[in-house]
Amino acid sequence: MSGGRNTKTGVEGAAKKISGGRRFLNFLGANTVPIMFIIICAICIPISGFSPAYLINEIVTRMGRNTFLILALLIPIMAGMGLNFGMTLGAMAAEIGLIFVADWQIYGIPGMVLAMILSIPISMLLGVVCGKILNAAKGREMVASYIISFFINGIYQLIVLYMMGSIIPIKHTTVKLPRGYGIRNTVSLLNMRQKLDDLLAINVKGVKIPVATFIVIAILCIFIVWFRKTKLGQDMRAVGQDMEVARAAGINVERTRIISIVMSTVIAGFGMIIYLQNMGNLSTYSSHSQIGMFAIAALLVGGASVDKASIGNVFLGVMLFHLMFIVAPSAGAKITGDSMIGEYFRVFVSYAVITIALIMYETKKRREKSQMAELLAAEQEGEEV
Amino acid sequence: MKTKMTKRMLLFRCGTILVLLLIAGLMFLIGRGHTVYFDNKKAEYNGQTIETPYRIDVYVNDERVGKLSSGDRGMASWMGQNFKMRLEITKEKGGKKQIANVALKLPYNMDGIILNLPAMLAGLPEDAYLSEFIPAPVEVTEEDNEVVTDEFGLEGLEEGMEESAGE
Amino acid sequence: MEETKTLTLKDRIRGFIDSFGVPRLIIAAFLLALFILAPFVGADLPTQISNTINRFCWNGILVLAMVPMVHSGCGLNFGLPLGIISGLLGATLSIELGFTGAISFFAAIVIATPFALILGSVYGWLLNKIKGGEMMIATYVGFSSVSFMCMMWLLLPYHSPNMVWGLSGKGLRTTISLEGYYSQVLSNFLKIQIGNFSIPTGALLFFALMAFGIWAFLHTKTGTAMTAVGSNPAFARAAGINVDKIRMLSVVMSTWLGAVGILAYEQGFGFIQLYMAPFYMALPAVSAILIGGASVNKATITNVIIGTILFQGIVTMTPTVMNNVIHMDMSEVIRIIVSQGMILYALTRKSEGSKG
Amino acid sequence: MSNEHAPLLEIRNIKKAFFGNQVLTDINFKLEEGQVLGFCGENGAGKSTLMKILFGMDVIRETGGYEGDILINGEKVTFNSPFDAIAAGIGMVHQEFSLIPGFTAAENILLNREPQKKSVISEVFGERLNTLDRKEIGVRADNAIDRMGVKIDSRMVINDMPVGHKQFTEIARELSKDQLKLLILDEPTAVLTEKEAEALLDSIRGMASRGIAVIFITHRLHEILSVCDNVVVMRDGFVVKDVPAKDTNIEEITRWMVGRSVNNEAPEQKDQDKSAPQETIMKIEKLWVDMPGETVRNVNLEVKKGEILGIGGLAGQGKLGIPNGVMGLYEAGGKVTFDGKEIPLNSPRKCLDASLAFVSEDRRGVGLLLDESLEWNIAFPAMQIQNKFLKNYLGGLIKWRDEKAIHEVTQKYIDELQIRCTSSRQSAKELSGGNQQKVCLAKAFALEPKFLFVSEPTRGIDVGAKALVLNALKKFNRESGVTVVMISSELEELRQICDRIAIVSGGKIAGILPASSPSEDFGMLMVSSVK
Repeated sequence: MSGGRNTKTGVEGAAKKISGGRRFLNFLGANTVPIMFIIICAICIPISGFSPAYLINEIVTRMGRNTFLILALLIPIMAGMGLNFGMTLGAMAAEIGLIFVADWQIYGIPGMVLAMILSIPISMLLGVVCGKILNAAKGREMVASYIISFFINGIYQLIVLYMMGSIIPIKHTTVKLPRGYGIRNTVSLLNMRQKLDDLLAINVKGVKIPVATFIVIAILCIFIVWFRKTKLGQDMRAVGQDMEVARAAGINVERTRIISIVMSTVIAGFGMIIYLQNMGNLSTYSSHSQIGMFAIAALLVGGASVDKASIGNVFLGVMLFHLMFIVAPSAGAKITGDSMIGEYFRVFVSYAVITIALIMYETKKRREKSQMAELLAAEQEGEEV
Repeated sequence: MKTKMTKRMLLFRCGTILVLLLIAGLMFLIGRGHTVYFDNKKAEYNGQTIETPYRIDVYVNDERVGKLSSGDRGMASWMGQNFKMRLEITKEKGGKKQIANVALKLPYNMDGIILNLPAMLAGLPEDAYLSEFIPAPVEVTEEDNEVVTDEFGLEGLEEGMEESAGE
Repeated sequence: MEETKTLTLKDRIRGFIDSFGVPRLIIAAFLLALFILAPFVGADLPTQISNTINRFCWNGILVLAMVPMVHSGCGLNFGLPLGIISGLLGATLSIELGFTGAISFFAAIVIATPFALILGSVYGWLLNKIKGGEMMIATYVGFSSVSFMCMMWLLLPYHSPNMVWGLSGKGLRTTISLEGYYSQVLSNFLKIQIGNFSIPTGALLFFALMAFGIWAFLHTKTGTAMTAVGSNPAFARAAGINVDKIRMLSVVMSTWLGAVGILAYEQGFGFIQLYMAPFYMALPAVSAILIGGASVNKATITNVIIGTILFQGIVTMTPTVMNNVIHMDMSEVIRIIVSQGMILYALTRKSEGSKG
Repeated sequence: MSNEHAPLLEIRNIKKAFFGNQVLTDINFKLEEGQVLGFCGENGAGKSTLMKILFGMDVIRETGGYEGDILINGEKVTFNSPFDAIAAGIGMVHQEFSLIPGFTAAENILLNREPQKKSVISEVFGERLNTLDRKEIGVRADNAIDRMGVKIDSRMVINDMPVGHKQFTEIARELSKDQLKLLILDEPTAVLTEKEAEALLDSIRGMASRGIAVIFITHRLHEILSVCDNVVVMRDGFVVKDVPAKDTNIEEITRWMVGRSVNNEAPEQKDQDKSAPQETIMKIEKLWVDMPGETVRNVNLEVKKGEILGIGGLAGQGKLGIPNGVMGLYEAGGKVTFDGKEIPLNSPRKCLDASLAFVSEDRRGVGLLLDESLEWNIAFPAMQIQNKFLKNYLGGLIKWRDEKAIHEVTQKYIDELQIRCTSSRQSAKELSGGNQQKVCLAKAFALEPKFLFVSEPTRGIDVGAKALVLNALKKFNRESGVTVVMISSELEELRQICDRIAIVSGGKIAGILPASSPSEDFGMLMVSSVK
C-alpha cells in the first residue's frame, strides 16, 4: 500500500498546473461511480413506478440499518489497509453474541447491549488474528482479508454448528437444532426486532424515522471525526501513506495496523447487531457472508476509493446503492418481463462497482508513475528551443 | 514514571471492563424476557372451583394483547420481572366492564409463565394462578439439518441478497 | 562426531519440512490417517479410492488451469469463473445445436474455445493494466462476470426443451441433466471395473493429455519465456520479451483450460450447473494447487496432481470416516478450514515476492 | 561535563568491514559545538558508511558492527538504533526524502512527536488516544522553520511543495527536536536550485551560530568552502585530509578526492596502435531518460568502433541512466543510431535484435532469474532473441528447448569465466555476488553481440572476481572486436581498462578524456556541474 519512495528529483514539484477544463474532467473521473449510479437510479426510478413516499421510507430504513456497518470500513482505509473484507469477522462475533442473547431470552435493547458487550472480546480476538495475518501479507491485504473472512467462516461454522449445544451450553429448542447440538438455520430475534428503531421514532408524513438509530450512527461519526484528531488517528494516517517513513519516525507500524483492524472489527460487530435488530431474525449461516460485500459496494458507490474514504461517502453511498437496490428488480421486471433479471442485475452491479473501483485504484497508482517521463520530455523540448 | 503510568492505566482499564461487566449484568436483570400466557379458564384450588368471566380484555403497555372469552388463552412478551397489565373484565355478556390493574413479579427462571386470570382475580395465592409453561416437545419436521450444501458452504448467496434487500 | 551427525539429520528433516511446508505435511498426514482409519470404521476402501480417482478426474483440469497464470506471474487465477463461463456457453450451445453423445462433448470444447479466447484476451488485457493487484481484481472480475451471465442465461434465446424452464419455455434451468449428451463419456471410455473398484480410464487419459500439453508447452521457447516472465519480469523485459504479450497468452491459456475443465467436470458430475454455481469454483482449485506445493508464483504439473489428489481425497474421505468415528459430519467445515487456511498460508509467505 | 575541553563529537579509530571488505580504516576527527564540518569524497569513499555508524543504523549492526569509539561530550556512546542517536542529540537528513506525502509540513515536522492533550478516553485506552494540539503543532513547526531562516508555509501539504521546500521541511523536523546538538546533512543541496541552495547555506550558518554542530556532505565543493569551518576529505575508506576550509581551495580538494599521488598512478599504457581514425558505431543524440535517481538530460555521445568507452561520474548524476535508457529499460527519448541505423527507444527487443547487449547494474533485480538454474540464466536471452539452443519440430512450429545444447554452452562459460558453482543446474540465487556477475557476463557473451553495455560490473564483488571480470571484458573486446561501454563509479577501474572515459555530471556529459589523463581532470569534471 505504501507509495513509491520519494525520489529527490528536481522535476517533481513543477507538476501542479491544471487547466479549468481538465479540472472538470478530473472531477468527473474521480466521481465516475457515483455519477454512474445517479444515472442508473434516474432511469430506473420512473420505470419502477414506486411512489416517492415509499422510496423515501425505504431509504431511511436502509440508512438506519446499514450505515453503521459501512462506517466500520473507514478506519482501515485510513491506515492504508484497503477495503477491509475482514469486517465479516465482526459480523460473526456479533452473531455469536446474538445467539447467546436469544438463548438467554434477553429482550429488546438490553439484549442488544448485552450482545454488543459479548461481541467485543470476540471481535477483538478475531481482529488481532486478522491484523497479524494482514501484517504478514503486506501489499496484498485485500485479497488476504477476503480469504480470512472465508477461513474464519469455517471456524465460525465449527463453533456454531458443532460446538454450540454440545460443548457450549445452549438451552432453548427454538435456537438449537433438533439433533441436540448446533444452531438452527434461522434464529428469531423477534423480541428485539426494531426495538432500537422504534425508540424515539418519529413519523413524518408516513416516513418513519428511527431517531435512536440515527443518534447511535451520529455518535459513531463524531467518534470517527474525533479519532482522526487523536495521536493514534494521526499515526494511522501516517502509516497509511508511507509505512517506511512512519517506521523511521518511531511509530510502531505493525501495532498501529492491528489496532485499526481491531477497531474496524468491533465497529462492524456493533453494526451487525443494529442491522439484525432491524431485520428481526438471524440467518445463522448466511447473514454475515454477504455483509462485507454490500458494505464495500455501498461505500465505493458513495465515491470512496481504496485509499480514501470519508463519512460523506458513506451516506451518499448508502442512499444511492440502496436506491438502486430497491428500484432495480422492479424496473428490470417491467423492462424484460422477468422479475429475476432485476435481482441479478443488482447483484451484478454490486460486484461490477467493486471491480471498477479496484481497477481504477490500480491504474491510478500506475498513472502517477508515468507523469514524470512527460515532464522530462517537455523539459528537453524546452531546452531545444 | 513509565510504570506508574501503566499502573494507572491498568486501573482505568480494569475499571472499564468492570463497568462493562456491570452493564452486562444489569442487562441480564432488566432485559430478561418472559412470555406470559393468560388463561381465562376454570381453575381448581384446594377443591374450590373458580368460574370464568364471560370475557377478559388484556392490555399490556396500553396495547390489547388478548380478548379472551371463557376457555381462551392469550399471550404477551414482557421484559423484566415487574409485570404490569390492565384487565378489563366483562362478567356477563353485555355486562359492564370492570377494570383491574395488576402488577406482579415474574419468577426469573421461567421463560414461559401461565397466569390463570380467574384464579388471580379471585385473590388466590401465587402458586394457584402462576405456573410454568413447558412447551410440549414437538417433533420438528423442518429440514434444518442440511446446512451447507455448496462446495464451500457458502450457499445462501442469493438468500443473503434477498435479506439485504429487506422485507 | 556423533553429535554433528545427528545435527545434520535433524537439519535434513528440518529442511525437508521447510521445503514441503508444515500445513502440507499436516494435510498429507491427515489424509493418510483417514485412509488407515477407513477400513476400521467400516468404510469400503475400494469405493473410497475409486471416488477419489473419479473426483480427481473431474477437478484435475480446473486445477491445471492455474498453472499458466502462476507461471507468468499473474498470481493465482481467482478469475477462473471466466473460463468456466466460456465452458458453460460451449456446453449449452452444443446442446442447443443438437449435438448428442460423445460428439456433444467435443462440440462443446470447440464452441467454448472462441469464447475462451475472447474473454481471456479481454481479461488478460485488463490484468496487464493492473499489474500487482491481479488477485483481488481477478476475484471480482469473476464475480461480476458470473452475475452478468446470470442475466444472460435468462435472456439468451435458448430453445432446447431439455434446457429451458418447462413452464415459460424460455430462460435456462439452474441444473441441466447431461443424460443422453456427454455424461460420463470420458469416464466410461475403457473403464476398468474390479468389484467396487473402478478406474475411469478415459477421463484419466484426457487429464493426462491436457497435463502433457502444458508440460510440453513449458518446454518450448514461448513456455520458457513464460516461466522467465513469472520468475523475474524485469529480467524477461531486459531479454527482449514482450512481457505483456506473454502474460496475455498465459491468461488466455488459463481461461481456455478453465473452459475445458468445467466440461470435464460436468461429464463426470452429469449435470450442467448454471447461474451462481461457478461463483466460488475458483477457490477449491486455488487451494488444491497450493496444497500440492505450489506457491503464488511457482507451480508445476506435479503440484497439480498431488494437490488434486490430496484435496479431493479429503473431500471424499472425511464425510464417511468422520461420520463413522464421531457421528458428526464435520467434513464441510474441515474442508473450508483446510482449503482457506492453505490459501492464507500461501498469501502470507514473504519469500514469494510482492505479487498480489 | 567531566572534561571541560571535550569536543561535542569525537570519532576515534573507527573501522568497518562489510563481509571482509574493509570500507573504513582508522577514521578520526573532532567536531566542536557550532562548527560546520564539510565532508567530501568520491562515491564509495566511505562517507555514507561513516554516517550510518554515527546514526546507529540497523545495517551496521546487522553486518557485524564496527570497531573504534564514538564520543559525545567526552563520553563513549553506543547507538543500537537511530532512535538512540536521536535521543543523544544527533539529527540526520537523508538523501532520500522521508516525509509523509499527504501531511502538511507542520505535521511532518512533528511526526510522532506531536504535542497532545489528555482526555478521559486516553486514560483508559492509553496515550495514543490523546488528542493532538493542532495549534501547538503549528506554533512549534513555525518556530523550527523560523530557526532555519527560510519562509515555508507550514500548512502546505508536502505533495504540493516544490522539492526545495520538502528539503527544508526535513531540516526543520530535525531542528524542532529540542535535544538536537549535531545535524548531519547528506547532500542536501543536490536537489535544490541555486537560490534555494544559497538559502540553505545561510540557514546552516544560522544554526552554527546557535551552537548546533553540522556535518555537511556535498559534492558541490564551493559550498563547502563558503560555509564550513573544516573540511574532511575521504578516499577509499581513509580520511586523507582534515584541514580548515580557509586554508584550501577547490582544486586541492579535488585532487585529494580522486588522486593517488601523481607518480603513484600508473594507468596501464594502452596499445596506441589504434591511431587510425575510427568510425563511429553508435551515436547518441539528445537522449533523456527517466530513471529514478539517475535522470539523464540531453546527452550527446559518440562511441567508436572497437573501443572500450568508460562512463564515470558521481552517483545519482545519471551515468546509469544512459545504458538503461538506450536499451529500453527506462522510458527515454532522443535519437540513437547504431551502425548507421536508428534504434527505436523503449524497446529492449529491438536493441537486442540489433546485436546490442547489456549487463545491468541491478544484478538481482534485472540481471538474473534468481530462482532458475545457471543454464536458464545464461541461455535464455540467446534462446529468445536468436533462436539458439532450440530444436525445431513440425517445420519450426514447435520450438523445443534443447537441454543438451544449453548445458554445453553453460559449461563452456562456467569454465571460461571460472564460475564457482556445484553444477550448471544450481539456482542463481545460491551463488556469491562475484559469480553472479560472471553469470550476467556469460549471458551477454552468449548473445555474441557487436556492442556491449556493462553497467557497474564490479559493484559489490571481491577483489579476485573484480580482476577476473575486468580481464574477461578486456579479452572480449580485444579478441572478438566487440565495442564495450563500461559504466562504473570507480574511476581507477575505468582508467585501467578503458580507452576513453566520459564523465557524466548533472545528467549531461561533462566531458570526454583519454584514460591516461590525470585523475584531477576527471575529478574536476565530476564536480563541475553537479546539480
